[in-house]
Amino acid sequence: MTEPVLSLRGISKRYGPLQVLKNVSLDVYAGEVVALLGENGAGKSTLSGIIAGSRAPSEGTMTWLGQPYAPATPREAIDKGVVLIHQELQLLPELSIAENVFIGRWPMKNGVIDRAEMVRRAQEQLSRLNLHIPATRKVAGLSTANQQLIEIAKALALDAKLLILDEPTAALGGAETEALFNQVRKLRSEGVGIVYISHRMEEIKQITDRIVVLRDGVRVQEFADSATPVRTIVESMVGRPLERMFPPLPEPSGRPVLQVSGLTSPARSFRDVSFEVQSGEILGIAGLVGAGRTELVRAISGADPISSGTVKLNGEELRLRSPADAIAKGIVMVPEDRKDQGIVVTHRISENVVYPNLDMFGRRWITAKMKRTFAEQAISKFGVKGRAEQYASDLSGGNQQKVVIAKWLMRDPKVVILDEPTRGIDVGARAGIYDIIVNLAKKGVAVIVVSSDLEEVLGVSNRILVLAQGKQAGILDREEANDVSVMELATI
Amino acid sequence: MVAIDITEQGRPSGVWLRRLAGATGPLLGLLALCVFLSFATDAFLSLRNGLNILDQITVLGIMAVGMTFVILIGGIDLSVGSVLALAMMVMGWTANVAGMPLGVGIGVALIASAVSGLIVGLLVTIFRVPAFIATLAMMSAARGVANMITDGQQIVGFPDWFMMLAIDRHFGILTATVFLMLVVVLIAWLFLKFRSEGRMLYAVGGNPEVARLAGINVQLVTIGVYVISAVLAGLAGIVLAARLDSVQPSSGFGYELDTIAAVVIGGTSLSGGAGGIGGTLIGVLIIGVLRNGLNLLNVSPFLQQVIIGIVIVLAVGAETIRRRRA
Amino acid sequence: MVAIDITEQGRPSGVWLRRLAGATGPLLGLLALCVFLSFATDAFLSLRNGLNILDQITVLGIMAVGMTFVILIGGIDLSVGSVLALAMMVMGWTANVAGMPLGVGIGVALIASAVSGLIVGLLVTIFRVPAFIATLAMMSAARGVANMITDGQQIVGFPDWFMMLAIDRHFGILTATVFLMLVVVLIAWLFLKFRSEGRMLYAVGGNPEVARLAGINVQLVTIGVYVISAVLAGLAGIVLAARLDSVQPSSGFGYELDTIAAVVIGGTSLSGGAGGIGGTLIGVLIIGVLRNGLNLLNVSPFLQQVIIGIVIVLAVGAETIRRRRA
Amino acid sequence: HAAEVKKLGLAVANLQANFFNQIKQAVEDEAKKRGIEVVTVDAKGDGPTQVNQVQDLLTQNVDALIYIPAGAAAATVPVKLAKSAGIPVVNVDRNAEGAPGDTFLATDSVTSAKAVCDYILKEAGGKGKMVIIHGQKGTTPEVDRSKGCAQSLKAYPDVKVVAEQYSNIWSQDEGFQIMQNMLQANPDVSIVFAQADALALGAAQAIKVANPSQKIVVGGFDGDTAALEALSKGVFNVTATQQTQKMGRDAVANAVKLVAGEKVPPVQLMDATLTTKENVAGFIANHP
Ligand SMILES: Nc1ncnc2c1ncn2[C@@H]1O[C@H](COP(=O)(O)OP(=O)(O)OP(=O)(O)O)[C@@H](O)[C@H]1O
Ligand SMILES: Nc1ncnc2c1ncn2[C@@H]1O[C@H](COP(=O)(O)OP(=O)(O)OP(=O)(O)O)[C@@H](O)[C@H]1O
Ligand SMILES: [Mg+2]
Ligand SMILES: [Mg+2]
Repeated sequence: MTEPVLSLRGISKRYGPLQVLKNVSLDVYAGEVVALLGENGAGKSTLSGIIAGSRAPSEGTMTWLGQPYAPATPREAIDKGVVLIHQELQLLPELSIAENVFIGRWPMKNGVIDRAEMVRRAQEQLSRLNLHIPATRKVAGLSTANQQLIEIAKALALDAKLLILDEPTAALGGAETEALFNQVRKLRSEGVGIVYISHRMEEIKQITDRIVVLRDGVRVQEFADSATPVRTIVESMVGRPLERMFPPLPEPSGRPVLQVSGLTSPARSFRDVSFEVQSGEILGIAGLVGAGRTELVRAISGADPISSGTVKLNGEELRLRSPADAIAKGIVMVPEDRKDQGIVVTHRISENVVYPNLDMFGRRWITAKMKRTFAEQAISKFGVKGRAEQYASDLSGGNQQKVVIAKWLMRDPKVVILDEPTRGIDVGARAGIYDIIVNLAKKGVAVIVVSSDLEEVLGVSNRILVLAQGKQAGILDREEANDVSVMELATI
Repeated sequence: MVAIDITEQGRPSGVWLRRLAGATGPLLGLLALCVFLSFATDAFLSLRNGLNILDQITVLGIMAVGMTFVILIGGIDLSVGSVLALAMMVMGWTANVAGMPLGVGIGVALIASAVSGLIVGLLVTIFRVPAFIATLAMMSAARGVANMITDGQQIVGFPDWFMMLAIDRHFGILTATVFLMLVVVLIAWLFLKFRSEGRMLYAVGGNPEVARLAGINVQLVTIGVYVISAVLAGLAGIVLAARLDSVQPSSGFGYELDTIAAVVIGGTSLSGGAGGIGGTLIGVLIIGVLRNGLNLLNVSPFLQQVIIGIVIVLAVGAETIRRRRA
Repeated sequence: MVAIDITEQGRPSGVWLRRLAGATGPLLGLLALCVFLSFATDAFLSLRNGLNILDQITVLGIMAVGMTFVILIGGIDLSVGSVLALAMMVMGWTANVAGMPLGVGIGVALIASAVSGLIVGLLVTIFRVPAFIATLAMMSAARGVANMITDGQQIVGFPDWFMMLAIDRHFGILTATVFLMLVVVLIAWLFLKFRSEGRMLYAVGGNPEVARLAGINVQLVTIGVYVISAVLAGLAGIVLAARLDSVQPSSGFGYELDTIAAVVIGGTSLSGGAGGIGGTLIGVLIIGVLRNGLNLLNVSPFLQQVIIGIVIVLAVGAETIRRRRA
Repeated sequence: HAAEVKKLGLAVANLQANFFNQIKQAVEDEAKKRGIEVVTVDAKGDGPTQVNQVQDLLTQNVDALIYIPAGAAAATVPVKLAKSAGIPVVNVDRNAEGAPGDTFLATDSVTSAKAVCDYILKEAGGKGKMVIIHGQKGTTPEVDRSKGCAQSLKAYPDVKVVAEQYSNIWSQDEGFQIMQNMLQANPDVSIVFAQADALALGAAQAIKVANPSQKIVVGGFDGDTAALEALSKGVFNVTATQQTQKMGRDAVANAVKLVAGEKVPPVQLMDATLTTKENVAGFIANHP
């Protein structure tokens, strides 16, 4: 390799008294994939934002193709060929997929937008990602996974010389991830420099050439070889040895808590699903993206209506007309989309933690101190990097996710449903969340974990329910469950 | 599983100013205004003028409390001026035409307001009509009904005690109506700040879907808020009736913009989920002091309009500049 | 590898109705209204009455185009009624007091409107004053200035050709002013639909941060939109002057609510990013036809207010019910 | 062309104002007596709205138009529209300069305002501090009533006008606030001229609240139903009662005459009667 396309020297970033990046230097060369790793809140997204012109560094310089580089707006960066896929979805739900893909740079002909061309080229990008949805469709109503793919298509449509992918696979399943990687490999072979951010260690091995680790805003280590053992990388990230990922699972009590039978949704996105979860048991729900897992658990937690079937809790049949009904009975859910369903980003952490627990304060006066104390317990218990008075929008994505989980566990639920609980959560913290899940089960809670991460479902579940296109394909015991058996059921 | 520790401990609570959230700029604006007026005209800085201003903001203040609730949940209520008129006419009709005691008239008026609010709430929640449209429709319809009660005529002459509510300054200080406004403001402040139902408004305004998934009955909260707003508008109508010793169906015309302005000047965000009663009080005072001051200065009415525009922008813009410095 | 996601294939697109986005309900409402009025009164269904209605909606129609832009980017413009009055007075003063040709007066009036819009745009972008407050302030200030130009007096007497613009029905059909409105609507529709600058409004309204990250100059778009809105309000003022053959500073009072209502009834979302000119045209027509029809039906003025409220809710609520069925 | 009136168009400026509402009711009563249908429209104070409404009235083929102009000053277009449709117009209260109606019925505001001011100035002993609460600045009634009072003031050099303020919508609430503030700035005021009864009632209420030591004389204008009752209770001192019933009756009568082709005078001014506690009873029983 010759000259780096991009080099950063001494980049620092402060938010008030908070130093988020300290003197970070980084080179990216053409035709390589650099992994940028670090715990939640290490500063990865901040660094990406600085490179892509959406935030300004407090100190430091950047060089792009040998020239000084200090983009004041995202536009400047995009025009130079620096493209960022943001961690949070940046789509306009009311516009068509095609318009989203070419947002701000719609193809023109004779002074007007060339819609035919736009749709054609967008469709082309989508099919590169194996996404076969008409590009004329509105984005609103698409599943998170598909939206993420559109976000990727948006970046691919730009003529990038440097592409930064900030956790692009957090919402994706195995198949979509593979399609993405094919594109990444293709771009690499075309000489594009790529920065890849992810918390999924197995992906790092598959796709990256070099690994750079950030910790608390400092560049701590670089591994030139992606064959470095995961354990070594993880230790470098978290700064301490990590014993294990998955804790030993408790034995289910044998007493069924939640019994679901014949459950069907009005839109038939899941049909005739029956299962039970025992006290102290963890039931995993696996399936391909769009299999109807989210709809199923939303129905059980009262968020969506059902057309037929029953949900019983400790033998009592429930009428779930709203989440409030489910919560009152002790069924709580951590939704998959934290930004739109899990957390009010413009409010403080303390407020967010209090919202689902307002009933616990009963008729008492809720003072600011009470809220803070309450929230502080939650965030210290679950290792959120942040303070109770901070606004949720100022937390890193992973820490927001922890807040969403923490706010529910201040109660005393009988059934806890977690939909993609570790989306965007770093390895160290992920182990912490698995501990939380297992501890819940140990206390006798019935736990349901929905995940697109196969390793995760396999690791934390006593049994695994597999959905395929809305139908219940089967339930596997821990002993018979493995990648192959789950995928077999999921793809019928 | 996790015990809640609600004991009063933690860091020393925030600087007093911080309690006002987004309203520090407007507060500074208000103070600047008062200082300026005190120097510019002798008549401004006196107990009596202060009490006059309180008198003058009573109606706006009461309505602004309800509007704060509505805006906090991300809604808007254009019907307050018309509901105020409706309540006045219902009260006047019940008492002076149907000949019932005035107390009954007041009760019926408040019920009529509550029904208006209930209709708006149901339209917004069950029929998903945008709040802007639902309350715009109610603004038109309630005004029409208010007019139809007496075919557009006013009703005058209520018992003396009623008028005295707005006139008699108990202990030489507060009239009953001003006192009522202060009580409404205080209760609303406590409610929003410390009651779980009050916090629900913030959750709903912040993100209704998050609130719903957190087990909050968003529809009920929404309906409740529109009912409260309408009842407070009705109450404001009764206060206005006491103040004018008459009721007329044209009352409250255009009040909706004044009320929304007071709330927004006070730092409550039109997109919902942020703000509070403290700010609204400041917003109401800014409008009240400004009008009072300009009249005391004997500024011509046209120039007043220009100055009001400029001062409102300055009061709100100050917040931005202050934040930028920080 | 990944199976085709059947649920997301979507229904057959291109149904003509779908082009109207959220406005199908209102369109149905409009049609129902017209059918009803055709049967209820002989006077309604005639070319002459149709042309009258077009005449009657000209001013509202032109302003609603600008308001559609503003609301599409998630803003709001309360100043249109006052800017309309300002433009009228500036035109009248330039032509009849300063004695310049009327053409110059029109030019100066449009420039004055553009400046008002520019000030609002700068307040919103640079000083981060919420659009509601910035335009409320402009509403007050522009009205004040309009009043100060002639100390509140009207100006009458323009050249005959000017008044004829609003009266002469060319080919027995369209007056110049109605033609102007139609041209404005058409251009705006093409602009929003096919120009990249038009699509930028949707992006900015959908999510300003997303738009910014996509390289769109959000501030410039915002300023531009407020200038367009103000200029169209000014243009509406000139049309109104032709129609009334006089200008007075109290013109356009309260028009902001009418205009916003037309846009929102037409399905443009107050939170920005969704809607369009087609819907706005329907909204404007609903308001125009409703007022015209109620007059033709000889409904008493107070009852009209009630009916207008109900019909507006029905027109918008129909959309919800239609969606629920689908 | 001797024709009969079957349908009458009535374009009212603003039904929220008691004065206009009274005329409307008088027109409707009179028309009912004569078996004429009336189509009433209310412009809510907006000139352009009124143009639309007159268009709609013409669409319904009314035989004559009674036009009470809305807005700060009368617009010419409604009259022109009616004329071009060959329909006679009776203007009430205001007349447009360039395009007068076939006849014009109104109160002689200047003279009547002078009478009101003469009364209050005399009542106050011909001296003292005076304040004026104007109507909406620049409107025809505001200008005329100011003119009339100014004429009266010339005869009283010892009366000093210490403050003048303007209302925007002629409302009672405005009258209250304006007076309250005026008393704040000038506590020793003894004469008030409010250019409409609603403003006067508001001012009287503000005076009651302030409870000043001196006696304050308040004059209004219009003879609103509510104001007359207030007058009888001594809430304020004097008003000029406009002959709304007569105006309404005459408007219909003139319309009938015009349609029948008879000649009527182009301007028919009537006096407003000075009304005080002494003579108010008759007016309450039977509004002129
Ligand atoms: N606007 C802001 N104001 C204050 N602090 C901020 C702001 N934005 C980010 N931070 C803080 O900066 C730190 C780094 O955040 P960043 O989003 O870069 O982390 P990350 O490495 O991308 O984490 P994750 O893996 O969770 O996405 C976090 O501690 C976060 O709280
Ligand atoms: N709001 C919505 N409107 C319309 N269709 C939806 C909506 N949300 C999801 N769907 C569709 O419903 C189907 C089931 O989606 P769901 O999200 O339940 O799948 P899943 O198995 O949870 O997968 P994942 O969550 O990983 O996307 C998908 O085809 C999805 O596109
Ligand atoms: Mg990140
Ligand atoms: Mg899912």
